Amino acid sequence: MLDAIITILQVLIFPGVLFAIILALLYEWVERKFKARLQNRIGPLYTGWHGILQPFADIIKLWSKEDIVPAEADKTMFTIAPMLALASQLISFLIIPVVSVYALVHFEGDLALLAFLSTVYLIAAGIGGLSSNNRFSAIGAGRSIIQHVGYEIPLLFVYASAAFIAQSWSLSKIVEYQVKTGVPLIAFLGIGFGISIISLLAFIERIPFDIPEAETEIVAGWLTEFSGKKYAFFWLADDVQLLVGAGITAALFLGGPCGPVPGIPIVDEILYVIYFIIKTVIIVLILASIEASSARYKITQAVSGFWKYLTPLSILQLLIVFALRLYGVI
Amino acid sequence: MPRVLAFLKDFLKNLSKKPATIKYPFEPPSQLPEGFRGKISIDYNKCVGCGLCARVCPAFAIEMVQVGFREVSGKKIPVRKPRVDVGKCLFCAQCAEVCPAKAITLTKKFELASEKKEDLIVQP
Amino acid sequence: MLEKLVHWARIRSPWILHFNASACNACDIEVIAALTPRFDVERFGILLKGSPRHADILVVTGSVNRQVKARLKRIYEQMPEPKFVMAVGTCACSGGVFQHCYNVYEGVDKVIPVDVYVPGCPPKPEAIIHGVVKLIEKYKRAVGIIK
Amino acid sequence: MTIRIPVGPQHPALKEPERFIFYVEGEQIVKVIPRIGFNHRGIEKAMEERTYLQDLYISERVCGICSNVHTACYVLLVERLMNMEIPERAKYIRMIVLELERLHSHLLWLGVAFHEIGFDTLFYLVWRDREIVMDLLELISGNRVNYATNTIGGVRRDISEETKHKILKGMKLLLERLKYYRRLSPEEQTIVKRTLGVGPLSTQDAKRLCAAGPTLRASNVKSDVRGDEPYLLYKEAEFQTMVSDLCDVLGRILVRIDECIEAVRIIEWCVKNMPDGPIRQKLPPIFKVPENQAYRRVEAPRGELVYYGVSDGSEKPYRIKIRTPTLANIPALCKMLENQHIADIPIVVASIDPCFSCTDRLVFIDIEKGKKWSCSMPYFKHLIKKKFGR
Repeated sequence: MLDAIITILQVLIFPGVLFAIILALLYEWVERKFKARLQNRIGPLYTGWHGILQPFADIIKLWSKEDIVPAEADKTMFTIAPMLALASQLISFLIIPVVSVYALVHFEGDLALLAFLSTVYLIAAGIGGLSSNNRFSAIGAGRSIIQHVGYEIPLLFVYASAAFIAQSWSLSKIVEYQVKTGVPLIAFLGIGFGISIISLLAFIERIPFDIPEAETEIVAGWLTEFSGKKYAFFWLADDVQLLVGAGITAALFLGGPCGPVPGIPIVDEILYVIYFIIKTVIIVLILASIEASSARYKITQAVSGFWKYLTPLSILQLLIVFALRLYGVI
Repeated sequence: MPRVLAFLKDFLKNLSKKPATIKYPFEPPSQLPEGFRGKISIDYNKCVGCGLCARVCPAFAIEMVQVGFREVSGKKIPVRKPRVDVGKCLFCAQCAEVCPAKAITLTKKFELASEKKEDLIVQP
Repeated sequence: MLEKLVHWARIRSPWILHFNASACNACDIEVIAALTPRFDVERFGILLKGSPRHADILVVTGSVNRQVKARLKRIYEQMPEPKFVMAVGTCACSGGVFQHCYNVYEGVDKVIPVDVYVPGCPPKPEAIIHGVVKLIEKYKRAVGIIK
Repeated sequence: MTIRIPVGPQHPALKEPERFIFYVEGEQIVKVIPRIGFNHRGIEKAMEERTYLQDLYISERVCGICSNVHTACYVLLVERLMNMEIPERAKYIRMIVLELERLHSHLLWLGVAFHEIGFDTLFYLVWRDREIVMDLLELISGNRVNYATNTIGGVRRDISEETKHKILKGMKLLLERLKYYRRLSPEEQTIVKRTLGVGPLSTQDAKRLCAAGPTLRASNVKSDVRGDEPYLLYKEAEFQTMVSDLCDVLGRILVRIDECIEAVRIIEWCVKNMPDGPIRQKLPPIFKVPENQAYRRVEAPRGELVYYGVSDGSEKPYRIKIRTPTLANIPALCKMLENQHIADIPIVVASIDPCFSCTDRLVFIDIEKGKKWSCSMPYFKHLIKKKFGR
């Protein structure tokens, strides 16, 4: 009984849903502030300490706004899509190790579930875009799915190489492997890390791959018709997506939440969370600096780039891993 | 040969630089040069009521309104003074230029936002 | 308590939508200039949004002409409540130099209700920021945070 | 399957209320129908109803970005109608403000162009550098956008020694930044991907469709009113007409940056060679202009700007006709958009530096029926004949 309550609390509060939402909103602030500084601006400043509460204000405001469902939209789908998007990302977060080597939910093959959940997010975007019955939304939804077809294959190859090294399709096991050997996988998966950063940019739809919601081209893409709570859901889902993406990358290549710890139970866990935050923030900063210093690709260029360069590179990565295994390096 | 992320180096330099932002309204605005054309101000003591400003105003912002009477050799002549609607004003300073009594000047006041249009009228 | 939180959030995160109702571009570039590093309205949490569905404040510039009137109304109706309208520039306040032109409605308030007028031809970006501050003050008064 | 996509009147790519209807197949554009007129305010009619001095301020608000070039053309027109000469110093001051305005307009455009392809950081940085020019213009004229420096018979404000010094200092700083953008823009990979070969307009097409300004020059045609028919002191100020043989959006970006660099040189020349003397010929606020007709053309930041005026001896003009460069560029724009992608729409439309508030003056559109017609030359001649009997 007590175990069940503790598990529910873990899922709902720490390190589960609430923690994920708060951390995701803080990361949005980090990203916005960092980008503003690259652009020689200040960024959010007056909401809380250096504007740290800005994303919270945005979300609460959107929450309290009128919720419009366009007359011509498919009401059921239009309502389901935002929830589906947020839910898929929050579930993904439970699979990522944060407080210890093992995540809250871990089983053999959870990496595949992560990949599937990212597709669910895309499906939510597609449903949202197509059901709102707006031309820009439809184009945005179409682009979002096309782009997903482009980056998913190389990303899965990179996941496969990591899984091959650790001999397990479980994210927690991969982290455990890195702890055991003491070498983060980035040592072997240099190319994979680059591919994963680029695919991550496409996954979270940021410049240069913010094609599905390109503001100057198609207003806000599949988000155009959403307002109020539904937009807040998507906004939040977008932030959690950034956290999840950074978390997966940190777990795969940088050893997740692991680092030197003294071995005292509670102190260990606090240190793990701090290591997790440091590693993911570094990834967020890398993403933000790429985002700030490039222009947006066209959908054709993006997809052909993924197929022409990233897919062969990811296969090369896989081959390198095979070779390393063959010669007994890993 | 195209370069990837060619601008990044320069952008990263901005991190150590002070932001170009001026924290208005908590700091004074960047610069307000001499001769800035802001809200109109009329010295009604100097004004002779000739109405030239109302005639040249391209936006019909200046209207001559009657404020009283003046006696000239036993006859009552109405005295007119300009009334300016800043909500229509273009801040071109043409009125200040033609004013023979130099009664009209353009101040440096630029924070003119108001909730009601009536607040924007300069009455004699 | 919850209400207070909502008011706090609304004050801290006013997203704007810019609509050019047949303006001469001068006010528009000043509105855009307010986003740029020198003025950086993101300090206040202001973001420029493309879709009327996401915005809180409609910033209208220009003298509304007959062609654009129906569009302006429609965009206003597309915005979710609570919404506010800022008329930026002399033309948006009263028609400015285009008063008595046959095609012009002489002011945004002839078409949709306006909360704050920002005169100026064009207003400095600082003046536009001041307009937003005024609008926030108005909102605070309306909900009883300040008298 | 052909989908119809309306862009505008409210769309984040076009800040102005204009409507383009694109017919697309997949991501490719097959047909473009521009629908102008959302910005029509009846300026030419309003000019007929006001005095020459009041018209000065209307012409300034034809377009808010190239406001000064409109007044410059207007005052040149009225001065020609009146056969008037202006003092030397006034010419220099007019040229300084004109070129500063060209700088501000081009930098603004450059920022917008980067924004359209999603490069927001450069948009912010270019607009930060543009504030140098804005500060100088505010210093000279007292307003950031509508300068109101030109007046019939000269200029309204003088440039002091201190201001001169500040201009030179600002120009030096700006030149450095401009050279930096000139060097890196054609090198950055994503910019090249989005602009090279996009929105092509061949030299023949540019000539055939009567493109104007930087759009024409980017198609490798050396045409510039400042060089072809010099006004003010452009004959003395040695400057080069910048062209590019790329015939695409990248070419238009490079031509505009080059022109900015050239504008900096012209400003420096003007500031250094400015003679002393009076700045204006005094005129009464309301004056009559003898019966006459004249036309003037100047090089606006967007291309050739033409003013044609008829005076009938009264204090109000009988007719003022304005032809702006954006109108001339719209046929070329439709050509450029053919067979492009949806993603290219914003940057290609932006590449002609559209200024629809200039454009929309005399197109009649029946709102209910959707019918369009414009005021043609025969109708115009008919009007003149009716008035003067010739």
